[in-house]
Amino acid sequence: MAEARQDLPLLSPWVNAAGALGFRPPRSWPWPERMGAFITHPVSLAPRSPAKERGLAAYAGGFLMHTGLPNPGLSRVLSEHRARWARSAAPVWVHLMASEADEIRRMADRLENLPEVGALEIGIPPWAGADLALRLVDAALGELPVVVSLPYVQVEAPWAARLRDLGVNALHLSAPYGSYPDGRGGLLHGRLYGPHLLPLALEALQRAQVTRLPVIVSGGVFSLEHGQALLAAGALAVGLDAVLWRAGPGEAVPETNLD
Amino acid sequence: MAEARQDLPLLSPWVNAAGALGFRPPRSWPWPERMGAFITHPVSLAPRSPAKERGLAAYAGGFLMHTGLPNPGLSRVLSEHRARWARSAAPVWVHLMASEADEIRRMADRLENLPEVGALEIGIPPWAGADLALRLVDAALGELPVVVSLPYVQVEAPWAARLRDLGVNALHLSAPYGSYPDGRGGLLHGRLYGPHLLPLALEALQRAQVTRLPVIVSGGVFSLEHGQALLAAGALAVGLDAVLWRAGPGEAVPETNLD
Amino acid sequence: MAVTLAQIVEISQEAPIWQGLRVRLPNGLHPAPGQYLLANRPHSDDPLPVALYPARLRPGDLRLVGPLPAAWAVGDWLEIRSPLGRGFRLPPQARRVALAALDGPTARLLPVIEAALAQGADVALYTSAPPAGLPLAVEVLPFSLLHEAPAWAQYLALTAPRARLTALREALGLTAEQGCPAAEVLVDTPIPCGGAAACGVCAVHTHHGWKLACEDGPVFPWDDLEVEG
Amino acid sequence: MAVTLAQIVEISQEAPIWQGLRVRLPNGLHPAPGQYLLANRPHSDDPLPVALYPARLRPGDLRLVGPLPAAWAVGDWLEIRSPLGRGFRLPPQARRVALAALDGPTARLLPVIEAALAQGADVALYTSAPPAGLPLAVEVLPFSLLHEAPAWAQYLALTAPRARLTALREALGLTAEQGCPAAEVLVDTPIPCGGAAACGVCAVHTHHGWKLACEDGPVFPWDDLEVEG
Ligand SMILES: Cc1cc2nc3c(=O)[nH]c(=O)nc-3n(C[C@H](O)[C@H](O)[C@H](O)COP(=O)(O)OP(=O)(O)OC[C@H]3O[C@@H](n4cnc5c(N)ncnc54)[C@H](O)[C@@H]3O)c2cc1C
Ligand SMILES: Cc1cc2nc3c(=O)[nH]c(=O)nc-3n(C[C@H](O)[C@H](O)[C@H](O)COP(=O)(O)OP(=O)(O)OC[C@H]3O[C@@H](n4cnc5c(N)ncnc54)[C@H](O)[C@@H]3O)c2cc1C
Ligand SMILES: Cc1cc2nc3c(=O)[nH]c(=O)nc-3n(C[C@H](O)[C@H](O)[C@H](O)COP(=O)(O)O)c2cc1C
Ligand SMILES: Cc1cc2nc3c(=O)[nH]c(=O)nc-3n(C[C@H](O)[C@H](O)[C@H](O)COP(=O)(O)O)c2cc1C
Ligand code: FES
Ligand code: FES
Repeated sequence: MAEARQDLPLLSPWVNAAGALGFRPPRSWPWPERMGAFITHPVSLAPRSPAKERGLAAYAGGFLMHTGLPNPGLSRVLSEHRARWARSAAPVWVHLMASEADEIRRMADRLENLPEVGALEIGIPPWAGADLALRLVDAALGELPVVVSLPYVQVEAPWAARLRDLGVNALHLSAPYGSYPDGRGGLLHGRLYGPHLLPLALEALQRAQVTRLPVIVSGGVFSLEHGQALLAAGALAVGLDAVLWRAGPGEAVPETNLD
Repeated sequence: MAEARQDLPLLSPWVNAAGALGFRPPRSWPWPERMGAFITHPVSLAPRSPAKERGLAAYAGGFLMHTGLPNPGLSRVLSEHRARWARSAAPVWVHLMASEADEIRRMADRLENLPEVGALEIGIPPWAGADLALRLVDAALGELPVVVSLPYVQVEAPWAARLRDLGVNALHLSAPYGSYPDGRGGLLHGRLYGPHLLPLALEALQRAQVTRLPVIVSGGVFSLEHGQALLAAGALAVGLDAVLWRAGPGEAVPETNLD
Repeated sequence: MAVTLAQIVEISQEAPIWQGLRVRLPNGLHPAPGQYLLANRPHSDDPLPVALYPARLRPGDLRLVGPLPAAWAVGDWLEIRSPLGRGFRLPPQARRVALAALDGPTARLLPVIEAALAQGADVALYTSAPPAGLPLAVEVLPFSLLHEAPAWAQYLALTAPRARLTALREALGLTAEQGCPAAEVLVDTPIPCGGAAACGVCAVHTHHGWKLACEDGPVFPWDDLEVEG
Repeated sequence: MAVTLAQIVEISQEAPIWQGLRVRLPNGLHPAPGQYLLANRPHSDDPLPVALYPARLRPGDLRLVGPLPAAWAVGDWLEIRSPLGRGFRLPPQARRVALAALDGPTARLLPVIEAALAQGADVALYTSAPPAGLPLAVEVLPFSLLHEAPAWAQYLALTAPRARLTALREALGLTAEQGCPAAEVLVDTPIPCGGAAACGVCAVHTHHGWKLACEDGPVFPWDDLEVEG
C-alpha cells in the first residue's frame, strides 16, 4: 500500500461518464437521483481538434461515436470553467488523457493545489500496454484521489491487478470500442453507447473483482433499474452517458461552494 | 509450421455458429447465399444436461441465453446424426467442447476416420488460460483440419498468436458472454446474441490480424449487408446464429454425398 | 410445420406485456389450442422470432397473443412458422372443464373454453382477470378456489411459467406425492429457436427425461412434470 | 432553450429515412426555420434523442421532419428540448430567393419558402422531388440548374451533409476561390448531444475555427465554411 491519499469525494452512487457532460456541471441533471460527482470531458495538456473522420453510426440497441475527444487543452479549460467548478455542490473530478506520463505529471501538478478539484481520473488509452498504463497512473499519484478509467476488456490485463497496491482509489470501467461500416466502404472506429452494453457492463464488473478496488461502471444505463442492477452487483457508483442527453424533466443542480 | 494438414473444406463464406442449428444440417437454410459448411452444436464426450439456471433475457438490440450446452454426448450424436451428415452437400465440421485435453483426444480419435466429418472445431472454454487452451488445441491436431473457436476478448490473449505455428487452420471468433438481471434478484450469465454485436465483431476481426490466421466471425449478423461488412473487412467466413431461427423463405438444402 | 407470410390486421393490448394480434393465415396453418407460431418481420433488426399463441380460432377470426415488439405495426408483414409444438388435448367426453392461468394472460385458454362449450361441458375459469370476449356460459371463480378444481373437473387446462410450477401445485392444493391425471399445463419458457438449434433453453424436466417445450410441449401432462421443490 | 412534454398527433412518410411528425408545443418553444428540436420518449430504451426540423411553422400547424425510430407511434409522449441552434436568417429585403437540398428532404426548406413568399419574394426551388404542400407560387427547377442560382438570387437557403459540401460547391458552379455571400447552408451532421456533452462529433471547420453545428449551426454562412477538397 502506498502513501495515504485523500478519500474519493462522492455524494451519491450516480456520476457521469467522462465526455457525457462537457467541461462543467450542467444547469440541470436529468436523472431522478442526486449527482454524486461531476467528471469532466477528457482534458489533454495541448488542445486537440476534432478527428477528421469524426462520425456517428447508429445500430440496433446503440450507437458508435468517434470524435477525437476535442478539447481546448488544460490551460483554456481552467480559465473558462474553474469558477463554475468552484460553485459546484458535487465534487469535480478532472479526467486527464495523455499518451506520455510527463503530460499527466504536468497536468496533475497544476491541479493538485486547486480546491475546486476533488479528484483526478486518468484515462488509459485503449492501445496502452502494461508499461504505459502503469507510468500514466504513477504520474498522477500525489495528494489527490486517483480514479483509473479503462475499457471493460482491460480489467483482465495483469497490470490492473497491481493498481490497488499502487494506491489508486477506484477503477472506472468505461464502454468498449467497436467498428461499424461508415457508409462509404470503410469502417468508423469509436466508443460504443446504448442499452445493449448493460450485459457487458455487468460482466466486466464481476471480472473486476480481482482488482480488489471499488469499481465505477459506465455504459448501458438508460433507466434507474439498469443502474440499480449494477449497484446490486457491487458497483461503487454508476456512470451515465447518453441518457444524460435526453430532455428529462431534470433537477436543477444546486450551486454551492463546498469549501 | 507443423505437419501438413488437410485444407479446410468450405463451399462459401457463410456458415452457422456452433449451437445455432442443432446436430444436423437443416432441411432449409433461411439465408440468400449458399451454406459453406455445417457446424454442429457443441458435442462433449459424456452427455450434458441443460443447466439448472437455464434462461433467456432480452434487452435492446439483443438477448442473452444460458443453456448449459446440453447434448447427448458423442456416441449418441454419431449414432443419431452420422447418416444425415453423410448426405450433406455442405461439409460437416464437428464442434467439440471439453475441459480436459484427454476428452478432445478421445473424440478426435473417433472422428478422424469418418469420411462424413470435414473438420473439427475446438471450443475454448471462456475461463481457459493459456495452458488449458493450448492443450485442448494440441489434442485435436491430427489429420483433420482444425478450427479454434474462442470469444472475441480472447483474440488478444498471447497464446492466440501461437496457434498458426501449431498448424491450426482457422480461428472462429464467437460472441461474448455477459450477465443480465434474471428478474429474481440475481444475474443470468450466458452468451450474447443480436445485431448490437456487429461493432464488436468488426473490432475483434481487426484485432485478430495479429494471429495471421484466416478468421471466421460469428455474432451480430442479421442481414446480408452485416455479413458483407465482415467479409469486406477480411473475414474468411461469417457465422450466422439467431438469424437462422427466422422463418425466412429458405432454400431447400441439397442432400448430396460429397464422396 | 410450414413457413408463410401474413400481414398484421389489428393489434390490441391484452395484459401488461402481452398484446393481442390478428393476422390472416392460410387455413391449413392454423394452430390448435396451446400450440404456437414463431413470427418475425423479414429484413428487420429484431433479434428474436416472437412466440404467438392462439386466443381465438374461429374460422375467419384468428386472434393471437404474445409479447410483441413495440415496433410492430398494423400493415407489417410477418414471416411465420406454424403450427409448432403440442397443444391441449381436451378429451371429447369431458363434461366438467376447469381452467386457470398463473402469471400469464388467460386469453390463451379461450380456444379450449370454446371447444369445451361446443362439446356441452360445464366450464369454470379461475381468475381475477377474465379475458375480453369470455362467453357468458363460463363460470368465473376466484383463483384462490383453484384447489377445488382437481376434485370437480374431468379436464384441467392450466398455464404457468416453468419456475412457478411449485406455486401452481400449491394453488391446486396438491402435495408433492399427489398426482392429477386430468390436468395439462402449458409451461411458459422462452422458445427462441423452436427446435431449430436444439438450444435447450426451453428444456423441461419430466419423469421421462428432459423434454423440449418447443417440440414436446409447450403443453405437458401435469403428471409427467418433475416439479422441483 | 426549454424542456417540455408533447404528444405525437400524426406521423407521415416524407423521404426514404425521413418521416413527418406533428406535435403540439407551447407557443414560445417553436423553432425558427433551420433550427431544431431534440426529442426522446421518456423511460424508453432508445439510445439517442432524435433531431427534428420544422417543415411547417404556421400557428396551430407545426410539422417536423426527422429520421424517426420505428417504434414511435401516434399518441406517444415526447420529451423535447427546443428551440436549439441557429437557423436560416432570411434578409427582410431579399426579393429573389433560391433553395436546394442536397441528399436530404426538401421539406426543411418549406418554412423559408413561406417566409420568402410572405415578404413578396420570387422563389425558386431546385429539386427533382418537390415536397408535399409546396405553394403554387414557387418555381420548381431541376437541381442541375442550381449553378444559375448564385447569379440570380439575393438569398440562397441550402442543405447538405457535411461530407458533401464539395459536391454542393460544384452544383453551385463555384470554384474553391469563389465566394457566395448570399448563401447559407444547413449542414447535416449527427447532433446527438445538442451541446450537452461538448462531444464535438458535430464539429464543422470554418474560417473562424472549429464550430459546433449543434450550437453555432446547423445553418452556417456559406462563405464561413472551410470546404475540403
Ligand atoms: C436440447 C437438448 C438436446 C438433447 N438431445 C438429445 C439427443 O439428441 N439424444 C439424447 O439421447 N438425449 C438428448 N438430450 C437429453 C440430454 O442429453 C440428457 O439430459 C443427458 O443425456 C443427461 O441424461 P440424464 O441422466 O439427465 O437423463 P434423465 O433426464 O435422468 O433421463 C434418463 C433416461 O431414462 C428414461 N426414463 C426415465 N424415467 C422414465 C420413465 N418414467 N418412463 C420412461 N423412461 C424413463 C428416459 O428415456 C431418459 O432418457 C437432449 C437434451 C436437450 C435439452
Ligand atoms: C467539442 C469542441 C469543444 C471545444 N471546446 C473549446 C473550448 O472550450 N475552448 C476553445 O478555445 N476551443 C475549443 N474547441 C476548439 C478546439 O480545441 C480547437 O480545434 C483546438 O484548440 C485546435 O485549434 P486549431 O489550431 O485547430 O484552431 P483553428 O481551427 O485553426 O483556429 C485558430 C483560431 O484562429 C482564429 N481565426 C482563424 N481564422 C479566423 C478568421 N478568419 N476570423 C477570425 N478568427 C479567426 C479563431 O479564433 C480560431 O480559434 C473545441 C472544439 C470542439 C469541437
Ligand atoms: C483515455 C484515452 C486516451 C487517449 N490518448 C490519446 C493520446 O494521447 N493521443 C492521441 O492522439 N489520441 C489519444 N486517444 C484518442 C484515440 O486515438 C481516439 O482518437 C479516440 O479514442 C477517439 O475518441 P472517441 O472514442 O471519443 O471518438 C485517447 C483516447 C482515450 C480514450
Ligand atoms: C467452449 C466451451 C467449453 C466448455 N466446456 C465446459 C466443460 O468442459 N465443462 C463444463 O462444465 N462446462 C463447460 N462450458 C460450459 C460453461 O460452463 C457454461 O455452462 C456454458 O458456457 C453456458 O452455455 P451457454 O453460454 O450456451 O448458455 C463450456 C463452455 C464453452 C463455451
Ligand atoms: S427453443 Fe431452442 S430447443 Fe426449444
Ligand atoms: S452534438 Fe455534441 S457537441 Fe454538438
